[in-house]
Amino acid sequence: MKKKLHLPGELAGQAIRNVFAKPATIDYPHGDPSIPANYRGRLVYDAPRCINCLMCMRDCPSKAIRIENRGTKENPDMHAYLNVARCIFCCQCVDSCPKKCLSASNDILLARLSRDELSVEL
Amino acid sequence: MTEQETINRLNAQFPFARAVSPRRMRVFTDFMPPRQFEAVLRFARDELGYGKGEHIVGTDEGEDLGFSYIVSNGETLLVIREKVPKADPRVRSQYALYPSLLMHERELVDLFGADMRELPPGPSYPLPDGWPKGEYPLRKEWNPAYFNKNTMRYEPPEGGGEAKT
Amino acid sequence: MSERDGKFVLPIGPQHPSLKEPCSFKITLDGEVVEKAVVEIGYNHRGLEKACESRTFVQDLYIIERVCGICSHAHTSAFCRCVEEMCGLLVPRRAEYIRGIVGELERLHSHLLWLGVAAHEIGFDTLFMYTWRDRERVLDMLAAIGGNRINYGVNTFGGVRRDLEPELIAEIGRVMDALEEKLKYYFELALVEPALIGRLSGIGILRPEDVRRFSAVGPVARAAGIMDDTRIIEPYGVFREIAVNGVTDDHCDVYGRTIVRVKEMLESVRLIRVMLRELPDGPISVKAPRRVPAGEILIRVEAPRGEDIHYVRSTGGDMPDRVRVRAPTEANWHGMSYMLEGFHLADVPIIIAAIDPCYSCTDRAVRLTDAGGSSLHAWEELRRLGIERYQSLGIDPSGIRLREFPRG
Amino acid sequence: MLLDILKILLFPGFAFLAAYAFLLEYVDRKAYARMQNRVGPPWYQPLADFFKLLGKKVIIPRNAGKRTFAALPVVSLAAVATAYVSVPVWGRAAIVGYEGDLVVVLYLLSIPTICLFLAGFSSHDVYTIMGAFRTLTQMFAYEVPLFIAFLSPAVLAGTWSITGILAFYADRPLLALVNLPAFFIALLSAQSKLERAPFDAPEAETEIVGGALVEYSGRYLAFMHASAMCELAVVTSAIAALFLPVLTGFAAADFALYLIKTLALLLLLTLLRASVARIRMDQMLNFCWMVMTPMAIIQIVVNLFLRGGLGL
Repeated sequence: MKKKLHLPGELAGQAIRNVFAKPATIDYPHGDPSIPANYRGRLVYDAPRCINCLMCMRDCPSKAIRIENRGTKENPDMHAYLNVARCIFCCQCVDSCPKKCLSASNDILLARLSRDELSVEL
Repeated sequence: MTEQETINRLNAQFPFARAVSPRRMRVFTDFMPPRQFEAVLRFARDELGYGKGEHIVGTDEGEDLGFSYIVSNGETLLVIREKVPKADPRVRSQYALYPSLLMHERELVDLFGADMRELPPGPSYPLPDGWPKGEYPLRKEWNPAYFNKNTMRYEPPEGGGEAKT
Repeated sequence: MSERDGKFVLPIGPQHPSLKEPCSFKITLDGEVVEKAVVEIGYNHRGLEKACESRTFVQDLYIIERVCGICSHAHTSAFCRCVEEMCGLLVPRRAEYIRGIVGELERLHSHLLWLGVAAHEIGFDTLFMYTWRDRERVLDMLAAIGGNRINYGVNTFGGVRRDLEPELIAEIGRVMDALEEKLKYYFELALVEPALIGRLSGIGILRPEDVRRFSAVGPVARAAGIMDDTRIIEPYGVFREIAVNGVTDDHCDVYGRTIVRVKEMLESVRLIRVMLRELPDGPISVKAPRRVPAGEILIRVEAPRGEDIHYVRSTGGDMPDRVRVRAPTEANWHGMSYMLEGFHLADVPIIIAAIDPCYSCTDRAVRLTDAGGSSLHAWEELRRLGIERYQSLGIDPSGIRLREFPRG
Repeated sequence: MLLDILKILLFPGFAFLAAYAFLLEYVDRKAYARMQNRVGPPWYQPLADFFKLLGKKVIIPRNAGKRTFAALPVVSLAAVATAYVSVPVWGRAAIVGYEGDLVVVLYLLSIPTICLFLAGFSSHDVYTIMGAFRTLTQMFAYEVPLFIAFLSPAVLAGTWSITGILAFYADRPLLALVNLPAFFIALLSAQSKLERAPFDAPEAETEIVGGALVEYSGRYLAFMHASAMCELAVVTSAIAALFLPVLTGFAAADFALYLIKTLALLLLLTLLRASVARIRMDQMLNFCWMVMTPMAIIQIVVNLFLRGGLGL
């Protein structure tokens, strides 16, 4: 379908219209990046429901999550640590957990200034 | 040329190929020594019309090295396989039959240590030049944990640990 | 700078502004015309196949997803299909439809990305900005569906992990309508804008017989009139129920590939609408066993760049014995030096971009090209000066140790 | 005498030129961004770039001549600044307006291009050599239509001084419409002189990394870039003076008109830059020789006949 060629600068009309249109980009730190609610960001851990089965640690592709039982077998005192640098936010642990005590929040601002701050207590 | 016809003609011509079709549009042959493998490959390309070289899968079969050449005629994928002992992995490059498989054949040389003759000269792929000779990463006994990234040398402990990280 | 009998050998890459990815070309120039091109790839070898062998199937899913940033869904779909066929799982129809929708959304954002990069390669940055602005809407939908803009990770063994709520379906419909109008505008533009056509047509020619000789796949083959769309040749999943009308063109050059990709995007929008309309009810996944029965499987899937083949072999444990991924770009490299020769230097970036190379799919390790002794010495002296300068500013970077590459 | 020196140094001279160049660069980048539906840089971006570059370390490649490497930015900035002196900015007359200053301005404006070529050639790097040769071939392509387009209003006006031409057309505005084709040719060839898209093959970022200025860094790069921006200001002022003779009596009002004219021309150039893809060198040469030069020649012949016919 050979069409007649126009003059170059076909986009000029669109370009002029855009000068008066609202820009599609935002000034990042100020604008709102509108992260959807079910985004896979930092994990949220519900300690009482955890039964220390360590399924999440087994299934984690990058060995980022660590579950620790500070108490005893009878009255467990469960703690979970997430290495924010190693975590790839795939949320396989959320799916593998039989007791559904892990879930994902949409908090993605996880930059840290030093290496030892990387391990976050959930 | 459905897979059933391919199997019939292949097995008729080369009974040792023992071609089977586990699912639609796939034909797998059995592992063969290099000489028979080259005859079957030439037959597949010239007579059966499998002219398109898709890719090669190298596998470590314990004592031997398995090279599965996957070729297609646009629809069905035909997997022709050859087996060579690890001690003496001499094979011939099929660059003449399938020029587009050159990169994958170089990969066999680098990652599996295939002693490929008649391979056109060119850069080693996919490993860097400084890679120590005689180290073939995709073989089962090669354990990535013992590879020292800084000195680019493979330093297994004296016990020669098992390939489980 | 090396000059052999009046001809330039211009190194492009492995670090070069036109190639945002690691690949190097030695272009021998006769004036402005490319005489010989040596293609060297493989700067991104991460040893994925060895890594997959030492991890469980569940963990491998996320390695396979990161083979390539833009076609992650295609790779995971193929890998999941391999495991499902070996375990004999029957994926529910609703999961197949959701997989199809995310697959077509991925094709949209991958082709829009390509259109933008191609426009940038020929210096048309306005079209680059427009196409990537439209791509943002598609990425927002993928983030809403899968939870992440790029690695949407919707696939799992036995189906999908997330369901589509009605208002999300309506939202996707609205985005598709807006996108279709834009795509029609770009299609119209590609037919009438002389500057665009002038820069794209007649270069990087690959005729049908060359396509067969170099076994090129995807839009590169379809621009030469060869229909090799896996969704049509070997329908899988949702494409057994929904027919795809294939797109081919006969220009055989970069312009033909542009037309094929824009038409494919319009086809994807149509497919998404059909799939959204006929989305069946029912469960979205079935329970997959942790141990995969012994066997080997070869699965083909249609990635945005062409036919993507996965080979998986299992010996009955929960770890695969061998995983081999043949990404479409690996097949398109062989014709590259043939496509480059005979055209202008100004066409080199756009011809390279025309096969939509995804280097992370064709993997390799770092290669030191003929770094002469003297320049290496200059490099160390330059680094010493740099450290002194920063120390004068009160920052001490001398602690950072460069990885020592073996010389020569 | 002191007033003239102050004029040259301060108001309509160098200081104003530098400030106006930064303003034009900001307007150019902001309009370009808005045309692409982007937010665009803050107003101080060009200044920030300039001072950041001043602070950077200067690395001169070993096999490049040190003195020429350092001298080129200064020479090209000086040439552009001197050209600005003969262009009318405040009121109807330029600071230094004399018979024949149009030709002097044209030659001064081609010095930066030659400096760019020398910069590329003396750095002995394959990319810069490529960029330098492209700069030169492109220069041969656009010089002819540029000169003819600039000289055709002078031929009709019968004087070689920009101030004289401005005065001539200010009294007979209708005659300015005759130069319309020359106006478009001047705009297109100015765009290629300034190596802006679609004629930016010499510094095509995706092919030869950055053309002639690849090896430049630190303050030399800052001044090279500043001279490019000043050249943009001078060229738009010259085109405004020659082709848009709208003048009132008062100097201040004329100055405001001058600002409006140059900004309008700049937006026109930015629109051209935003809506056309970069054309290859061979397409560029064909376009210049097959399209622009014949049109320019027709324009100057028409002007000559008009000159004769109207018996001015």
